[in-house]
Amino acid sequence: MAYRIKLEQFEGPLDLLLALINERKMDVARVSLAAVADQYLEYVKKQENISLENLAHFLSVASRLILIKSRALLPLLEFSQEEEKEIKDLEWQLREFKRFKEVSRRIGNLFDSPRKIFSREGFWGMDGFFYPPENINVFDLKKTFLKIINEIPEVEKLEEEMVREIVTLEEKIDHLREALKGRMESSFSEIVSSANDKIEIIVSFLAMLELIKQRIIHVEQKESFKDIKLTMKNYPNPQNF
Amino acid sequence: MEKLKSLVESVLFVSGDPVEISRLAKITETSEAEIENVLMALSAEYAAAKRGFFIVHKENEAQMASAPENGIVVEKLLKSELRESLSNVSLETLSIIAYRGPITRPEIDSIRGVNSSFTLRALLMRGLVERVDNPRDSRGYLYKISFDFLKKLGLDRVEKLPDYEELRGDERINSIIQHKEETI
Amino acid sequence: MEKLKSLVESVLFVSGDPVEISRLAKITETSEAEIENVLMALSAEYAAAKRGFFIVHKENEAQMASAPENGIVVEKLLKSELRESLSNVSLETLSIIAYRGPITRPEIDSIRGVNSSFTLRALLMRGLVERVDNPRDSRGYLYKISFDFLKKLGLDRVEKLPDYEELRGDERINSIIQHKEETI
Repeated sequence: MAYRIKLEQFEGPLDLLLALINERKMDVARVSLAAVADQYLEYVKKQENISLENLAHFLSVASRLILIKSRALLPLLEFSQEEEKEIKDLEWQLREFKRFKEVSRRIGNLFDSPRKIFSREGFWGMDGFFYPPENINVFDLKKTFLKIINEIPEVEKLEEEMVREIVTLEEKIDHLREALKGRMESSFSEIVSSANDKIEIIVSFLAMLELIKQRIIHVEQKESFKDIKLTMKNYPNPQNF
Repeated sequence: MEKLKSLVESVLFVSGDPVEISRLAKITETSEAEIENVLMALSAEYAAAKRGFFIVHKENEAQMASAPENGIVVEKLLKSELRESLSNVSLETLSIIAYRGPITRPEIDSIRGVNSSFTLRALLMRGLVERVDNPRDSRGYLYKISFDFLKKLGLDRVEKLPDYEELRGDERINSIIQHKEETI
Repeated sequence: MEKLKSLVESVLFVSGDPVEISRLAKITETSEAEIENVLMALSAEYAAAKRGFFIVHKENEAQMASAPENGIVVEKLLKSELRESLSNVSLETLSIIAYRGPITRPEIDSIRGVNSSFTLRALLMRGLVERVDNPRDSRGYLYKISFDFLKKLGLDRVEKLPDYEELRGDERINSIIQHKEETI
């Protein structure tokens, strides 16, 4: 089952999340989000052809899932108000997305049905007459055309952005693991001080949470609860970025 | 009223395209309220007598069209080419615009969780969606569904969409959009 | 009979052009005699109820038109459509046709990023642009600035528009036209 999910192409983070939850036949709720968090991260890590822009969307959902997951692992971990709100927003967003995804199937059925309405060609068979607009000269035409031309690059820029080099979570984790070797004391803000943009910060943050998570799981088996909590406290509060 | 009904029928027939209620009122020299009454009366008559006409009504415009139940036969006349269907992504975007429009692109993106620029552009070029200037943001647009969209669905009003009332409103929509704006 | 009346109404309404009786019979799967009966019945109904429609029945063809007694209002509609001041959307389309004409509608659509059917029709009706057959596509047209409008602008040739060569050859426009339409 999980294997099938990995092969599919999802149009966005909510689509993926919904598919994972539906596959387990769960409702959209916090407990289901916690249940599918790992699978979601797994997917995002392995996905190599997510555009940079969409990667940001995938990652912002991932960061919230990690929060939910951490809380499931560490019940004493407290959410800040901001985090609590972000998680609530995600739950709500997912429910909205689900509603529209469901209704869009019915819209699609209507669209494909033969119950179509047709109109006539406007003013069919009628002769118009020459009625030129007043106050329009050749320079208005030039100005308007120039404006249209100047608006075109935006579309192209957007395309370029879509094909910009893609940063994967995997890549970033390796990078961070190297950077962290021997300097576990370094703060998150130091690590991201060289980040180029918001996306990179999010990726670094996620990568670090992944590392933390792996350590938690490891430590949990050997040490007492109190120690874990102390470990967590040494890490930056996500609110700071 | 009977005379006015006849005039409205003629005007909508000749125009073929959607006509603004205000324009109908002006050229028939009556009030917009009266035009609305006439349109309702005509729609009801056409439905009751199972006529071949149908009035599509959206915002402040009305368009005369053929009855949806005659769609298959009219299609034979037009010999319309292969029936194009829409991808899931397009259908989702269209649904959001249909129920929540007029709506901005960031609002659409926030419900879908991804960027909708390309889908929107394709829908605009196909004439299923139209855009108008956003009075609250001079650089942005508001998107809404077109008459063609309603006609392809066989509906005379956007309110006839499945579960319209239920999906139309969500008090939380405002809060999340506000939240997005603050964080961007 | 009622169903057939409805079908014939729909077909004649959408067609605009006269439709042959034999064609009506074929697409509604009935006899020509039956179609003749329906046309007579519809004509009588429209007259008795003073509807806004009218059926022109000539030899072996039938066409739907607006009721002759509503002619004045129809005329007013035409004038009010044509005398509207040019919207930004129309001006944009007009400038594209001026600098890039002769140009197809899909090309205009991709430059503007929206569907231009309505705008083009209005410009055609007003005599600001004209369309010619597209030698490369038998079903399509090419649009160009009308000679009358050029004259009104004080030009004898479109090439005399300011910076014509430079703007016409702009790479950005070329790139967007060549850009394949996204499948949706």
